[in-house]
Amino acid sequence: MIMGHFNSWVVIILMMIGLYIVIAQGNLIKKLVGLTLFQTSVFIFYISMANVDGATAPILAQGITSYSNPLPHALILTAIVVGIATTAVGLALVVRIKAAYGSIEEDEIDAIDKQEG
Amino acid sequence: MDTLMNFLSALCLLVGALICVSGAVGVNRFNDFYTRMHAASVTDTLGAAFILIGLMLISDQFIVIAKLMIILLLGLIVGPTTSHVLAKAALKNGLKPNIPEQSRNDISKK
Amino acid sequence: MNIVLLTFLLIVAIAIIRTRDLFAVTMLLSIYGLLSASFFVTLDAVDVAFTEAAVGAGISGLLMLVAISITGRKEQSAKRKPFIALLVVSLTTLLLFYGISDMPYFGATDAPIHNHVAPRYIQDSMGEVGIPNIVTSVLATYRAFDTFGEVVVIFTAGIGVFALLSSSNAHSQAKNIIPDQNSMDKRHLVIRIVTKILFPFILLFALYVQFHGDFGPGGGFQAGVVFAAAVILYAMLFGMKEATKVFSQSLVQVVAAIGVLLYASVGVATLLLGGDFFDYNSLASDPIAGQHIGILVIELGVGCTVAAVMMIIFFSFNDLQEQPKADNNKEPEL
Amino acid sequence: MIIAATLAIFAAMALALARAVLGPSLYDRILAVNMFGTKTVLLIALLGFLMGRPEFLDIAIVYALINFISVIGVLRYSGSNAFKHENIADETIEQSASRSDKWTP
Repeated sequence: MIMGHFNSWVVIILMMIGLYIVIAQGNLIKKLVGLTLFQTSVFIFYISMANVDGATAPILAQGITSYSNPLPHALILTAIVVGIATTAVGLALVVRIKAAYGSIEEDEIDAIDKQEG
Repeated sequence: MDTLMNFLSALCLLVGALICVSGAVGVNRFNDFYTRMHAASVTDTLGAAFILIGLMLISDQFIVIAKLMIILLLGLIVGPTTSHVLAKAALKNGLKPNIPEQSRNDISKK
Repeated sequence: MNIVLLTFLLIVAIAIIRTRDLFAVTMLLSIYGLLSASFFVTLDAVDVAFTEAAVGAGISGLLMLVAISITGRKEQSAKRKPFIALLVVSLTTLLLFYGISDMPYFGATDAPIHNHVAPRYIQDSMGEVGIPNIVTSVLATYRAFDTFGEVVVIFTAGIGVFALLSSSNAHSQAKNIIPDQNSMDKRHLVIRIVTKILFPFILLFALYVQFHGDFGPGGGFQAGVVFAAAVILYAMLFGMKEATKVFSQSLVQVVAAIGVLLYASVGVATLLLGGDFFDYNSLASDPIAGQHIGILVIELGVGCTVAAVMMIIFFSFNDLQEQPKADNNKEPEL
Repeated sequence: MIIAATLAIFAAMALALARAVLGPSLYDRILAVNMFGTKTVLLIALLGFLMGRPEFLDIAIVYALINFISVIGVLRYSGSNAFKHENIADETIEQSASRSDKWTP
């Protein structure tokens, strides 16, 4: 009973840690790290759902009848690579913000914006 | 023959596991970066070699043995190299070794 | 076993919150990637573990490091209204805990997800597609259109990074002032020789992963990342100048576009041959042979695009990182 | 015996993790990551045998390669001047460095 949902609990806690970092911490790179944590927790959730008791990896071989569900694997495989590509876009934006404002702290950027506008 | 192989492999796995754990304990208990690094790098390579050899002894497919061999070779090449570069970079960027008073005097006498 | 790994993951995540040094955060993130990849292995998702190993532990940490070396390492210790954040987070946590309480248990064989399309994939894919790795056949055949979308997203992200970073002001200055001092120079003799020995084997291994994806874990996505990682290693050690002799920016950009076009052209070819979009059966007289050709070509397209985009991203960041070195002393916060 | 080895690897991983979280200097963390990577390679190899399908060792090879690449990358960018050691405030090594600055290698 407890063990049955252990994976989901950990996933939720990881996801909330990511969310907390994104909301509460001002550094933009730290926020991106939080997003990565969030994203990985979703991957873990999908892969946990795909698991079947007593099954093995979904690569056909002789003498094996029970396989894990291959569909989430295919989805998450592409999502990981897309995730790194979008994280790279985020990092590029951070670098440009640093060039424009001289800072990557949210508070300081806000302050500079207020001064100008 | 089979039981001998199993016994040898178990022995290798056990020795490798012991070496790995002792290295990890060393990394936590030594008090200076360079001694910690010596604990980690030496045991990493040796322990990995033992465990991989232990696995090779019980596997029966050629392809598995070949892949384990590749991992072993990679470990033997890469492990010492990274340790070397790590120590060099640490020294170059100004991390001083923590040497007790007495032995430092010994060194400076020589 | 996966409980141990999940506990490790939790410890690392909590440590990430508490650490202020961004460099340490990156190190922890790299450990986090390694851990989640081992977790995927224990849950039988070997293909996913392969990708996460190459991406999560390698490339993503590297990109973060380059970005940090441009923007500065220390995080300001500003405590910003953590109570509101805590409130939001705990509310969401409660809702989510309530939400999962009637999910099927972990590993249950009768969960709804295992009764919909999965049995068909597992039972019929050998007869319909003819390759043992079901993940590859789902990725490349059953959900080919979906994967095409993903490849286009990756390509667009590559263009986005290039557009954001290449036009910056810092980039145009100081182009010819700095010599190639930033690459590890002559003093790192050992590592340069080891890299020279390993480099061809890594490329060979990437090709093996690319073409072995039908039979074991692997495929275009993983191979692309491994290939790009090899080139990035070379660029880091021998400098951008050496690396761009072979993989020049323009060549890499063309290859990225060619990858997407190759993928799309397979779809168009199937249309012209009288099938549906991405219906590989029409590519050859024998449906299985047609499937094989189709999967081979689109995996090649995926591999080209992913490798090229990863290189574009890294080269763009690296260019920027090498430029501001000359006037770096002005920056106060370091 | 494979199970015993796996448990030992888990223990070693936990200790390496402790070093990565505590590790006073930057290089301690790099060391911990490197060690963690080696342990992960071994863990994957052992898990393959434990689950009865040892043909998936490709993943372990990728790990070994990527681990090398990422450590080299870390060192490459830690060599750039944003990461010079003396800028770090939270060092316990620093205190000992002040004692040992007469000694030069």
